[in-house]
Amino acid sequence: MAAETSGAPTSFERGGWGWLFQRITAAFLIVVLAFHFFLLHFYHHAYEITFAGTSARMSQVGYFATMWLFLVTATFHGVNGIYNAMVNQGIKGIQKRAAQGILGLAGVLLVVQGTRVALAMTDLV
Amino acid sequence: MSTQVPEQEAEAESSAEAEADASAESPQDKRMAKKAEAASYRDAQKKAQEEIEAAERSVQLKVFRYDPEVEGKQEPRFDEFHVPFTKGMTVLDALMYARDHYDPSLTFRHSCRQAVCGSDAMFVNGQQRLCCKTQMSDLDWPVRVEPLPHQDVVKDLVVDMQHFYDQMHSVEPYFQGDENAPSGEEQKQTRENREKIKMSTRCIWCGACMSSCNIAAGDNEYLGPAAINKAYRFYMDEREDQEELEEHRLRILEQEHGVWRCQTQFSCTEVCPKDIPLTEHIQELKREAVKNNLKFW
Amino acid sequence: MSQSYNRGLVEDFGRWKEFQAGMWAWIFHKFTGWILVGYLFTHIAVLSTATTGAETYTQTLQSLESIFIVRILEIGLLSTAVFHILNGTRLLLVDLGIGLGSQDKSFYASLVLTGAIVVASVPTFLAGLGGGA
Amino acid sequence: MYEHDVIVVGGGGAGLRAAIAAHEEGADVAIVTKLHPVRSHTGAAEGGINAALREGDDWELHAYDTMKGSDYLGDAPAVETLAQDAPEEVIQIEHWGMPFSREDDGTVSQRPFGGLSFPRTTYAGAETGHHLLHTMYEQVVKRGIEVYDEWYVQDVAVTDEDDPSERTCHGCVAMDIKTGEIAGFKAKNGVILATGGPGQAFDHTTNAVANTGDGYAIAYRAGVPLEDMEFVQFHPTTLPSTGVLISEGVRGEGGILYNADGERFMFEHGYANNEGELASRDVVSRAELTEVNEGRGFEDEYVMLDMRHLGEERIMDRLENILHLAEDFEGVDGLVEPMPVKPGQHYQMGGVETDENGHTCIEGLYAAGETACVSVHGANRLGGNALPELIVFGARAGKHAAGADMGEPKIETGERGDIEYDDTEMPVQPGEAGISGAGGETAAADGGAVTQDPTAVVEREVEAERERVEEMLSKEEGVKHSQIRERLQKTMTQNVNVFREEEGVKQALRDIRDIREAYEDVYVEDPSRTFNTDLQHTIETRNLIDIAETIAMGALVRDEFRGAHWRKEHQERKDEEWLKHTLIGWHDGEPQVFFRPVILEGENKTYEPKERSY
Ligand SMILES: Cc1cc2nc3c(=O)[nH]c(=O)nc-3n(C[C@H](O)[C@H](O)[C@H](O)COP(=O)(O)OP(=O)(O)OC[C@H]3O[C@@H](n4cnc5c(N)ncnc54)[C@H](O)[C@@H]3O)c2cc1C
Ligand code: HEM
Ligand code: SF4
Ligand code: F3S
Ligand code: FES
Repeated sequence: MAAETSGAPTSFERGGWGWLFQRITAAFLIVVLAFHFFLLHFYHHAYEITFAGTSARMSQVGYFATMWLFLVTATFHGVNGIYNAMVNQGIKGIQKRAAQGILGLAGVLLVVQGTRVALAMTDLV
Repeated sequence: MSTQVPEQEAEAESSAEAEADASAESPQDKRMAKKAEAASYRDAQKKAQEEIEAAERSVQLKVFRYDPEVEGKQEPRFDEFHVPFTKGMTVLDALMYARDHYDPSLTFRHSCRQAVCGSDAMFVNGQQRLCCKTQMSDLDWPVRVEPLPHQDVVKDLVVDMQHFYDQMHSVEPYFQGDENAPSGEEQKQTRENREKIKMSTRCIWCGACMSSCNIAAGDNEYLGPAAINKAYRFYMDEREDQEELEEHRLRILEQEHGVWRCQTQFSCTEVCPKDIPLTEHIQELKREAVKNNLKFW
Repeated sequence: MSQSYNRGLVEDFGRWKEFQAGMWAWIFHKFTGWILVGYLFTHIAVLSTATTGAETYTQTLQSLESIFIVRILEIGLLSTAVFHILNGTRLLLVDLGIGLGSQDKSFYASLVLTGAIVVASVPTFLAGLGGGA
Repeated sequence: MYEHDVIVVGGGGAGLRAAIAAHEEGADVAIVTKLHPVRSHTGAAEGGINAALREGDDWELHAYDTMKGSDYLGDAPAVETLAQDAPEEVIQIEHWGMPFSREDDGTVSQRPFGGLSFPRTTYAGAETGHHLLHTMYEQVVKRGIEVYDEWYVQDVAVTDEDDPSERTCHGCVAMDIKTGEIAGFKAKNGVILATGGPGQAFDHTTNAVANTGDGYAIAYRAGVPLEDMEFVQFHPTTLPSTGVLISEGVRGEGGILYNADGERFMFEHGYANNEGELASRDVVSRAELTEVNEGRGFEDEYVMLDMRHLGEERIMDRLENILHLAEDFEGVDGLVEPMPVKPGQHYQMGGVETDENGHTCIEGLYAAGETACVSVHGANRLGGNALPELIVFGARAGKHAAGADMGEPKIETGERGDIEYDDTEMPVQPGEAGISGAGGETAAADGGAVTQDPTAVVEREVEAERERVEEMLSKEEGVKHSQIRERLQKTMTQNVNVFREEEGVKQALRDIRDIREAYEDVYVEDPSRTFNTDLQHTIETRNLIDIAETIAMGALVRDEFRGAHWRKEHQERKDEEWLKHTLIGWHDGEPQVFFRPVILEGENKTYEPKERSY
């Protein structure tokens, strides 16, 4: 899955995959982000959050999967969004490759770290 | 002043000019010096003064001035002109008045005076507008006129359109339908299809859209709204019906600096003097490109 | 070409007074997007305390939540997210070719709705302040 | 020096078509144009292109209508060629993707037009010219034809034999407007002048600011006669401040004209008791001017065209674009107020004398489009006949210049054949505008050693033009060209417009002489070489002076009423005397008027002059 994040910029070159995925992830994020906010600020209250509560939620497979997908799509969406913004500013050559590398790497690290955190929140490991 | 010409550019231009003009350099220099002093619009100016007094109102124009060659104009500046206002006066009329009565060196492109030649798109009160199609009475006075942003200034209000033309030419802007259509007989086209492409065929190459688009300003390779619209005009024309050709047109459009760069800013659509729904056309092509890609998935 | 010859920020922020709806929407969307990315990284960093132990995690979160300024920042985050979602929805519709004619109205609607949702949420976001920790 | 087989001067409809044709013949062709091609005034044409495409119509009917419309001053071979070639050319343009309006069955739409016996005007909305221009420019891009845009052509390079018919054209001289560089363009095969109309000779015109008749003046000074210059079409309904055309459709739908006294003058002053506002263009134009001259105009300038009574629904349905025009260019809302209108110069029927292949009497020099006078329009052009002229004769000129064998032309050119010289006395000596001693002598005038080497001919001309420009730029004070141009336009509009009285025309000729003298003092204020429009307009003004003079001379000589040419003292058509073309040739720096009979014998029939009534 990390491959998808770092691969995004190149797939963008061929046709509009980047563009399309940006939209698809956006559509997914609308739902999940709203859900996330609602759950953790309105249903539960942020100041009442405890590890136990988090862990209880994260140990449900459905919730875990949703959150993990949230992480991946948000990362892709965010990183790809920034990359696009940079291309729109006309970066090319070295600069462009550097942007691809750095953003790709940041994306991978974020997903890896996020996954580790998520796993730590469960009682699965 | 927000509109700046960096110095090295002015130098580059004038040295190029000096080269081109090497043979005639000394008389040219002399003339420059002398003419700088000679201000001989006396009678014209007097006449203009009378007209201003006669007219009920006069409008103040602030016009961007720059000439790579002329001393005093190499550093861009704004000149003010007071022009007698008459009903129905357009920005172009006012500029022509200022040129013919005050300063013949005031330079701008114009020709048809009826919004078909696309020569006189300029930056008027902070928006790209076609001067001949803009009524003075619709603007806040004083009226500030500048050359189109994001393009090199050649002189005063004249910008270099080459980049715009290059982008237009890069989308193969010509009909490539059936080479062997029977001679003496027209190709058929439905009314609906002609209606579909109608707006897109109205473009007069004024460059206003391109100048207003922030993405085009940042990414020089971006095809830009006008060129994409031109491609739309052919892509949607049912007389160009071979599948291969459609693929080919899409490939040009879906390159990295093609349709994907558009961020739906809508500035292009706002400024187009021909009311072409540019954003809509670009969006439609994005969807076409996606559909086309999914087909081969 | 425009890059080799920069006449200053002709169409950029120096001209903000002349921007129109579509342009503002673009700027705001960009701005909110970047904030969200920034937050995503921060968020994962904060949550990383979970890897060191349950206690640290609970502690960190609750003490953060007890700081007034954090609550304010959260409201800011909410407005950012809500605007990005609403305008993102607007953009998705535009991509589908829906409502291009009223793109300016839908942008204003996003703004107003964002404002309304945020205002309505303020009590919830400030609830339990001082009492919780 | 640049070199090509064929050089086309001008990127309007005629120029583009010529370039494509020459390219298809295999020639290396380049277009040199002072405006980028898509900025040409062909883009302003609204109405349509006449071509006999359908069952029930044929080229002979088209030719007949055209001949009748021309008031029997068109040459039959030219008229018939136009009618014969137009259908194929129109279909060709369709094959190039022109977005014509369509019928339900998908075929190209046609509509009725004034003076046509069949609805044969093909059109593309109300912007036919725009689409025609762009479609052809696209083909030029496709073929990779070289375009030197924003290059101003100052003159052609022609050898200097005494008799113009023995001269050869080897190229032209142009100035790169952006840099001020003056360069030679050598043409191995030929130069085609397609520079459009001369509307700027009048102060109120539907023509563009760039329509300064350069091609006419250039050809004229090189020794090609100008033909039928007195025939100038004036359109009765143009907006006063810009000259933008308000189409006949408004009157067709029932719009009315009234004067400052609120009178519906077409009836109340008896100009056209039956037809009223719908009388032909020249009648309405004259009526409007009479009203204004007699003090019943608004602001001494215009009359009102009112369509409010038609009701919003009908206006929106059929005349919507008129509302936009009035709003955008005059600041008037046609739904709530009447629109000011006045007559404006619209089209020049006369022009550079050519045969059916666009060839002038000078070897290698061609003309096409409005600039040329093959003589299809004669004394009056029918609506929708100019655009087919562009593509038909543009293509023929291009082909011929590229070396295609087109057969022997039937139309004769130059001071040859059946001509007679005129002896009308001019009130003043006509002549040539220019700055004395500034390399002003043309090849024709300087009569020096006869050079035959093409390169040398071009180089000599380049030198002369450089000198001229240098001289103009170095002058430090004098008169501004805009003042001179204004005087010229005023006198032309005053004296040589729809109304022509002997004394007035003579006055115009006297004024033109004074103006020419004033031009000796002209100076260019702007010292820059970069995009010096002041310099360019100053050169253009000289061309306008020369052309205006030919128009006035023709108007004085022709003492009859034919087509667009009306003479107060002679209000009838005189077929006995005047079935002939007026030609004005350049004789050692002096214009000479001569005549050539009209050719009325067509391929299958002879066109007998009949009363022109519709
Ligand atoms: C408002 C209006 C409506 C009309 N409607 C119709 C209609 O419905 N149907 C119809 O048949 N006709 C119509 N006409 C007439 C017709 O449009 C014109 O006669 C025709 O377009 C002229 O085309 P052209 O190619 O000769 O010249 P233009 O299109 O004027 O082109 C002239 C070209 O020459 C170039 N040029 C000029 N001088 C120089 C120079 N010194 N050096 C280099 N280049 C030069 C210019 O840059 C330009 O590219 C209309 C005319 C007008 C004004
Ligand atoms: C919740 C629903 C979301 C929707 C509907 C949404 C929608 C969109 C859309 C459509 C774009 C593309 C704009 C364009 O290319 O024209 C975009 C850009 C972007 N989004 Fe989102 N987004 C959402 C959530 C997020 C989240 C959670 C983040 C942060 C991780 C984020 C960060 C970004 C960034 C950085 C951009 C690029 C902005 C720029 O152009 O500079 N978005 N968003
Ligand atoms: S699309 Fe509109 S704004 Fe852009 S060049 Fe064409 S006419 Fe001008
Ligand atoms: S302004 Fe630019 S971003 Fe797209 S909608 Fe127009 S091309
Ligand atoms: S002058 Fe031609 S578009 Fe304005």
